[in-house]
This record gives sequence, C-alpha cells and structure tokens, in this order.
Amino acid sequence: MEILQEGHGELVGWHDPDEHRQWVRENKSRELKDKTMTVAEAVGKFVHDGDFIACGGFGHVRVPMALIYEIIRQGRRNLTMAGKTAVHDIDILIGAGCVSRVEVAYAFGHELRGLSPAGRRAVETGKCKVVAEISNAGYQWRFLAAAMGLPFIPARILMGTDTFEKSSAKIVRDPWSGKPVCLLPAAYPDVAMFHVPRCDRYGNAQIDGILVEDFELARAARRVIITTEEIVDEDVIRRTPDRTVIPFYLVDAVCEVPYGAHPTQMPYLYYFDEAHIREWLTLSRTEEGTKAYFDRYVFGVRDFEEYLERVGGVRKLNALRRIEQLRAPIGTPEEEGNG
Amino acid sequence: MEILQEGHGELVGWHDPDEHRQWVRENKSRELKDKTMTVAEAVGKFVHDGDFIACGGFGHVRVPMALIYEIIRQGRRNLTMAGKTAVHDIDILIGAGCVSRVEVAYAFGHELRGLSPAGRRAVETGKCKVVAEISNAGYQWRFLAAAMGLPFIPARILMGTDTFEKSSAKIVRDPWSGKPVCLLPAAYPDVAMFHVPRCDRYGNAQIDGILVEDFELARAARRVIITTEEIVDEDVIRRTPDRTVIPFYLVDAVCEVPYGAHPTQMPYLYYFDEAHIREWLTLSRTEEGTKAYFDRYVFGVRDFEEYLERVGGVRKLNALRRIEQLRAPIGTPEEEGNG
Amino acid sequence: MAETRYTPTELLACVAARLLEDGKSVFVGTGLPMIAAMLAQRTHAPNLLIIFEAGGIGPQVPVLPISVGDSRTFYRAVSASSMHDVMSALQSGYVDYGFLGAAAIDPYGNINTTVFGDWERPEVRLPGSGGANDIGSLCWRTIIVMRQDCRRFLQRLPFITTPGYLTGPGARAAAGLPEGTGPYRVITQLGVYGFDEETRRLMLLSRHPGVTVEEIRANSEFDILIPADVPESAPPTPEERRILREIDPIGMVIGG
Amino acid sequence: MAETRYTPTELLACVAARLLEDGKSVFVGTGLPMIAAMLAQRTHAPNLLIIFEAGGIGPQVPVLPISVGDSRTFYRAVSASSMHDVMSALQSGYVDYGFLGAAAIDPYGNINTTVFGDWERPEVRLPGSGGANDIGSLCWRTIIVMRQDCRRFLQRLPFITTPGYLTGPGARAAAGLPEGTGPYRVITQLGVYGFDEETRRLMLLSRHPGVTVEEIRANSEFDILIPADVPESAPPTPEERRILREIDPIGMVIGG
Repeated sequence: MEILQEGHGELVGWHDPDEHRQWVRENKSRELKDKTMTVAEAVGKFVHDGDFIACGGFGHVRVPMALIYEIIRQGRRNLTMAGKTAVHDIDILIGAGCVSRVEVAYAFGHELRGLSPAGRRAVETGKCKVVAEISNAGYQWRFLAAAMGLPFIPARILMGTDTFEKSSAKIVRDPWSGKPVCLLPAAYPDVAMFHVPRCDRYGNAQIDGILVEDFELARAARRVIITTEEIVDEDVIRRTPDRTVIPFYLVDAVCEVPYGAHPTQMPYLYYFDEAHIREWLTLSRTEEGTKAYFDRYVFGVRDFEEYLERVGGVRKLNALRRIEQLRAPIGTPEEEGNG
Repeated sequence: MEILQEGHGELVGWHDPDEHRQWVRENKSRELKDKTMTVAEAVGKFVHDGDFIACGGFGHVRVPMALIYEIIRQGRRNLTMAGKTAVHDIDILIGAGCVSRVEVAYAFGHELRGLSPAGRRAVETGKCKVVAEISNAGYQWRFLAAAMGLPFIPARILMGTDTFEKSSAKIVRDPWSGKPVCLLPAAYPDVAMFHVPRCDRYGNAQIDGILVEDFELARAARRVIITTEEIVDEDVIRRTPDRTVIPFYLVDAVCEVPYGAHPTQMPYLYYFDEAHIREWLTLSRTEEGTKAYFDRYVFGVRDFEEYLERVGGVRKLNALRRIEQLRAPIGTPEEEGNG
Repeated sequence: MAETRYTPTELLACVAARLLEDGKSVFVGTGLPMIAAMLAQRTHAPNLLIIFEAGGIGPQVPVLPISVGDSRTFYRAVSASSMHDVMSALQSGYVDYGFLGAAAIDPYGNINTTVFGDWERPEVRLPGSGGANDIGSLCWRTIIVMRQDCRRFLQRLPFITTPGYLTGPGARAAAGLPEGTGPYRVITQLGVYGFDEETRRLMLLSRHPGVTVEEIRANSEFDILIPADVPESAPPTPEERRILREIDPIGMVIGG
Repeated sequence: MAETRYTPTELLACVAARLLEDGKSVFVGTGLPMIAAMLAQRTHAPNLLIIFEAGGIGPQVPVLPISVGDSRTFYRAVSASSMHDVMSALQSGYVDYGFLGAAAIDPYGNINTTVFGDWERPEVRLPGSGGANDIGSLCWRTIIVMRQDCRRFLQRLPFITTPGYLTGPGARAAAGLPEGTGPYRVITQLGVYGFDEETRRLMLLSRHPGVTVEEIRANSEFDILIPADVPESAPPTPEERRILREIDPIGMVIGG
C-alpha cells in the first residue's frame, strides 16, 4: 500500500493509539462514582487554554450552550475547535476570542439563517485560523477511528479535491481492489461536550431521536462533559439500558442544566429561539455589537438561569416548548418573547 | 504502506466496493412496499445453493431458527456460513449437510453446554471445510467495513498468531505511527437472517436489548430476511424511530414467526429450551441420531407451528416465558416439558 | 395567464422535484432541496425515500425543517439514526440523488463552497464542505442548485470543495471515487444543465421560460455546450404551486 | 477443618476473583470467569465494571448467565450496547482485565483453542478464537484459566489462536499489538502462574494447598520457572464459599 497522495492540512487531535490507550488507562475512571458538579466547576476542571474541543449535536440542534457560555465567561483562550457543522457555538466562541483555530467541515454559517458575521470576520482578518479542511462524514469517521482506538479509517471521500489537499488525510492503494482509497486519521478531542435529555449522576447518558455523531465523538474524546435537562435516578437508566448512548466510564462531569441547549433546539422539548439567534446575527455584524451581546448575556449574568430570565424567562421557554411539540406554529408572539 | 504480511485463509464474501454499489443500485429496493411472505417463500426466493450466509444474534440468543429449519427442509447445499459465534444454527445446518464451508470465529461448540458432536465430526472427517479463521471482533469489523461500503477496516488484533495466518487479513505499516496494523477485508454475506421482536410489513425492524453485531451485519449483507415475533403497524415504528435497528431498504423479506428463535433465547420473551438443545446434543452424537432429530423436528412436521407443538407446545412456551421473565427458576418441571 | 405568475424559486423547486424518480432515495439539505423532495412526494413520487445527513430517514415531515438536524427531519421517521449510518448508506450505494448548493462551479461540475482568495488568509470565507464533498463523492446522481452569473460559473475555481467530473472523463474513477457517480444536473435561475457524456462538460438542457441562449452564455465565464435546439423548462403548474404553498405556508424558502 | 472442604472449582473461582481490583473493568465470558467477577464484586471489588463481548455493560446480574449474549448479561445494565461498542472500548484501552480459557498453552502464554493436528484436516477441531484473540490482543491484563497437564502445557503449540508474549520480550509490540498488554496470570488446578519480566516465560507464583512443585513440573511439557520459595494459594474462606453458593445455587459451574 504505497502512499499516493498526502493532504497538507494540520493533523489536529491525532495520537498514537498506544499513547492514547496509556492515557485512558491512567486517566479514565472505570468506577461508578458521583460526577455531578456545576458548569463552572466542569469548565474550570476540564477545559484548558489551548485544548481541542468539540460539541455534540448538529448545527443548532442539541448543542451544550450553557458550557459554551461558561467557556466564554471563564475566558479560555487559543482553543482549537472541531467545525463539525458547528454554528452558533463556534460563532460565539470565535466572537468572544476563545477559539482561534478551526478544522472546518462546516463553520462560519448558520445554515438557512445565513453566514456568520463574527466567524467570517475573524477568519478574514486572520484572528482565527483555519488549520485544516474536512467534510461532515470525514469528521465523523475521524471520530469513529478514535472511538475504535485506531490510527486511521478508510473512506471514499475527499479524493480529487482541494478539501483533500488541505486535510490531514492520505490516499493509498487498497491492497484488495488496487484502487485509490482515502485514509482519515483518528481525531481525539481533548474535551467533548454534550447536552442530553437525561443522565444519572455517574454519567450514564441517554439521547432521544437522532444521534448525529455523538456516539462516536463521546468515545473519541479524552474528557467528556455532559449537561442534562435532568439528573435521573440510576434506576431510570437501568430500566432501559438499550437507550444509553454514553456510558459512565466515558464521562468526567455531569451538570444538571434545564434548557441547557438554548437557543438551540432540544428535540421533543424546545424549539430554536429564532429571535435570540437573530439578535446575535444582527449584533455580531460589528465588534461593538458583539461586545454588547456578551456583556448582556454572558458577563452581565450570574449564571445560566439568569441568562434564561434575560432571554425571555418562563414565558419564552413555554412558548418554545409548544412550538417544538407542534402545539403552536412558528413565529407566535410569545416565541418572539421579550428577549 | 507496504504490506508486511498476508493471511492465507480464503477471502470469503469480499466484493470490490464499486461492484457492490452497482449491485445495491440494481437490486435493493428503496421503495416502501409490503415484503411479508412465509418462511418457505423467503428461503425459496433468497437462499440459494452455494450462498454465503450469516445469522443475527449471538450464540444461543435471538437466532432465526425458523429460517434455519426451513433451509434444512428445502435441502440447500454447499452453503458457506459465517461462524460468528454460531452454535445451534451452524451445528444443525452442518449436521443436515447444508453447510459445507465455514469461516470460523467461533463454531463447533455450544459455549458452556459443550462441544458440537455433529459439527466436529463433519470437520474431522472432511465433510465440512474450515476455509478461514477470524475472531469475534474481527468478523464484526469485517461486517462493519462492508456496512460502510469500504474495501477494508483496520484493527489491532490477530497479529502474531496462526489465526492471522489462516485469515484473509493483511498487515501493513500505519503511515502515521509507523507501527504494524492489521487490515480486515470487508465481508458481504449473500444472505443475513435475523429474528426480531417487532417489524412492520415493509421491513422496519426493532430489536430490544443488546444489538451484538446485527446493526453492521444487516448493512453488510446483500439480502436480508427478517423473522419477527409480530408484524406491527407502521405507526408503532414511526412513534419510536430511534428504536429501529434495520430500516426497510435493507430488507428483502418479512415473515411473522412467533417463537421463531426457539430453542434459542429471545430476550425479554422466552428462555433457552435447554431440554431441546440437550436432545440435539445427545442425538447428534451419532449419524442415526442426527437423522432421527431431523426426521422428528424438520421433515416430520409441516411447518414451524407443528414443530412448536412437537417441542412441547403452549405449556413449554409458557414455561420458557416465565423463566426468561425471572418469574420461575431454571429447571422447573414445565420447562422440561414433553418435548 | 395565471400559470405564469410564479416566483423564480417556485420554478426551481418544480424543476428540481421533477428530476426525482419514485421509489428512489434522495439525500436532502434544508431549504430548496427539502421543498423539492416534498413536492416530488406529493406529486409523481409518493414513494421517494428522504434521508438527512444527521440521521433522519423517511420522515413524515409535519412542518418544513429549518436545520438538517431539526427534530422535524425525524418526525414519524422509519428510523432516527446517526450520521455514521446514513453516510455509510451513501458510501454503499443506497442513495440515488443528492442535492448540493454552490458558491461557484466550473465546466466539469466541480464546486467551491470553501473560500475565495487565498486559503490561508481569505477574501471571503465560506462554510466549507459540510456534507457536500460526501454527497458529491458518493451519491449516484448529484443535483446542484445555485445562482448563475460570471462570478459563479468559473473557468477555474479558487478551491475545489466537492468533486464534479474533476478534469474530465475517467478522472473521478482514477482519483478513487465510486464508479458511475457524478453531477447529474445543475439548476440555476436561467436554465437546467447536464453534462456531455463525452467531455463531461456542462451542457444546456433547457432554458427557463423567457430566458435566451444569449443570457445563458453571458452569465458564464466558461463556454457552456449549447445544443442546436434547446427546449424551455415547463413552468410550475397551478397544482404544483398550490402544494408548494402547503409545504411552505409562510414562504420561508419559496418567498412571499 | 471446615475451611478445607471446598471443591477445586471453588478454589479457582476464589483465586481468580482475588486478582480483580476494585474500580477496574473486566471482560468476562460465561462460566468460571463470570463467577469470579461476581464474587469479586461481592467481596473486595464492589465497583468492578463487568463487560460482556456481546454488548452487556455493567449489569446487575440476577441469575448466572448461561451465554455471553444471554439477557442476564444486560439485566439492569448501565448500557445494553453492541459488540462494536465493547470491542472498540477494549481496543481503546478501557478494559483492565480479560479472562480466557485454553485447550493448550506454551511457555510464553500463547494459547490454542482452534485445532490439534493438521488445520486442513484436523484430529480435533475446537471452536476457534471466539473473542479470545481480541481479548488476548487488546486487554491490559489477561487471566487464563485452564486445566494443566502434559497435553496442555506444551513446548510448542500446533496452532496459536491467541497471542501471549509470542516469542518473548518485545515480540508483541513488534507484531503490532498494543504496548503494555499481555497475559498476566495463568490459573490451573495446581497453581497460579505469572510471567517472568525478563524472559516472558511462565513462572510459578503459588501452588494450591497440598500441591507439590514436583506435581507442577510433572504436569508440563516445558520447564516452568519455579522460584526458590513458592507460597501456597490461600484456600476459599467460608464467606467466599457462602457467596459462591449464592451466585451459583444449583452448582451449574461450581459443581455439586
């Protein structure tokens, strides 16, 4: 299997599988112990300047926003972030100066809502650096390789493009078919963060609906922080063990944060807060507006509950629940709220 | 990536990924259509002499036995079977002369219940040939490679052993770490068979409890036959889409067969029929006994329902249900039944 | 007269929908592709299987999803699965059609959605591949929906995010991409394009009502193959327009 | 006197159980390993994480499972997952201990469970690797439980199913197997063995009560390293025996 071609993007988050195994052996607890703590404690303990971080969910869906706001509040710097269909999370982290390096599958956009003023400005002025390109499946499979403890995994993507040229992948000749095949190196984030509907105090977490790439990402990351709508009794988990997506031995911190995905969607529970997302997209057009957003929603509030009050409180949250559960149409007055 | 070593086992069930894609395009329906049929029809239509077959489940758990008996009844010959912790299924298929070639991860044994007289006799007399060796994880990952449409997948197993030497794997140098890594070729069974608790008429199948390697195997196989305890309304599936393990476009036939896993265990529904398994293990010590077993339980009955009557009927099935649901201990008189 | 009072987006949606065959599968994103797939399901292709890259498979969508991971994309689905699952299905040949958007395209259907200017210090930074490279690499037939003008129909792209036919016939297979795949149609506000079998270059298949061949030529930096006799795209029927309003009642994608 | 009235299997179970540390993880099969793990949980290692190769993780086992995929292996588990998941955890370094049986072993702890005689036309065909090669390749510490005699402790195996230390120091890493892994203990009806750090050859650590060094030597084709002073294995305590009866009330594994 000769190497036919090599991408020249930065190799982000790769470890020698033996080195990673040793790290797991020494650092990941296999003990069923209470890991509950506050988001401030979790970020304080497990997110460090310079870390390579990634968020669960997809786009504006099931994103651990309480942790994102806390990272901004604690002023982390020089983070590298996985741009794995990262939208609001990466945009505000770049806007706040926390993230300065990105490997991009999808970033600097908000899907249908338009492009990210803050993220793009940072890249176009050199404040934030794109260190490598990849695709959504490519990132997902980089996490799968890491989840499996492998150095790489093959895929039939990227080949022939500049996305490959700026990736960290390599193309070799498949020894069976003789055809070129792309090898994606494993990606082990230093920290992955997830918001889930339910989790016990040990970290056994369940997710409802699509998993996106959370199964793989949770197994790829060295540290895993879970925020959950509710900390449930262990018994709830043990009654439905086939619903557990992230078992406790992968998890380092469990934080109970109702509405912890706001303003993103939590499937079955609450809808996107379009008004809030629009507010960010509007404010972030200027540096001043960006600063105003953070002053209002991060530095100007004590914690996530005060943030929730500020974005519209109970009335807003109830309205978002009704929309998500298809009991009210999009764009009702309550949804616009007073946020 | 030079090839450091090559196994000399037969390459079972590999296809060039492009050839497989083309086959899928032409042969797998993406249409939501009724696929219900009898087991006789399903085996008649989709299991051919010489095919490479594999069963879902694990050991004596959730094995599609009604299909296995039907393959014997229809007298299929020269089948190659995946010995992926195959126990009762492969043993009776070898005993009946249907399976003559095996790639072995685990075969010729019944776990704690002892070794297989029929299977071992066939191998030791040359009637059944072992064509390659592999391990449980190795087989599972061969199916994963196929499920992903890849030519191979890496793994850190087999290396240094005769299991590798008799496998179809290759060892190459990982271009990142420089260390040797094993590449497992994809395995695409011609037919994979599963027994599930519920499935709709289109083939959307759900499984309760552990999945073993069924997720990957269903996606690796070219043809998929599902037997189900119950054909449920599409609405049951659509209410819990995150429980669907095998979506309809993978499935070619759906057969309703209550107790279709007997004498193996159906999690939450019925326990192993130890008396029946013991009867087989006893009878199969001789060629005459083996023939007597098939005369009694396959050729001497019209269909699977008559088989169920013969193994002990309602009384036996109820007893197995009570044991599985922990409402009766193992070895109660009813369980011994009249089978 | 009534038939001609349609918006440009309505036309695009109808043209795209008509390309999708019944009993086949389509990988969709949000926006126009989603609307086209829903329109196809409600007209000629009731048995079109819709798959979303975040894991939604075969939903009965109650309301137009805003995001590819939106809970609407797996509402009453046959399976709410994972990206690994659906991307593997894509790689294994189970997906017939895929939709892509593009910031720029070249004569071979290669696409840029990453960057204009220097990659290291770009003039314009765009979101990157997302699932586009995966769809463009692995789908049997890719349909590209985009705006056409001279800054978007380029002779040479600053960055190839997603493969079309690369440098021409045979180039995809030589690169290692699955055989028999590639861009199938390009739909713009001016017309519908395919790719010439021999050269794998962009070729006009139909002009939208009222659009001239000259306009089509004028809005491309490269030469588009234009056959002698090019038909007009059929406009949206009243029935199609009625259904589009049903799908997108507040005009989120279709417009006012 | 009461303490010595134990069965050989009870002794093996106790010796195996005592090797398992609290707060660590163990990959178990059915039979003796399962019993040993359950005994450890009920004595010194309440926080021992039990994982089954078919997907059961951290169950609260109500009744001794008969099969590795038995629903008892995921009864009130923290996760009822898949082989892919648990084998990946194994490959990623999350599993501390793994149990193996063996039909034959060599001085380096390599194991045969595949075949005696010619592979193509065997004298005795055994079940093959099952999960053994995976466990022996990937677990941090492998514990082998087997019968010892001259047909099983062999100088050279007819077939190496599962890697021990292969040909000696450094051979596992050179072959590509994960660093720092390998056989940890061998438990037989005669004693407990480890592997000499320098040579990676089998070395006696303790003899079971009443067993002599001569018996141990006599029941091996190869030379076992035997230190000058070898302690006796501690017999099962009454408490351990009581718990074993609780775990296996009908003597399915432990015997009558």
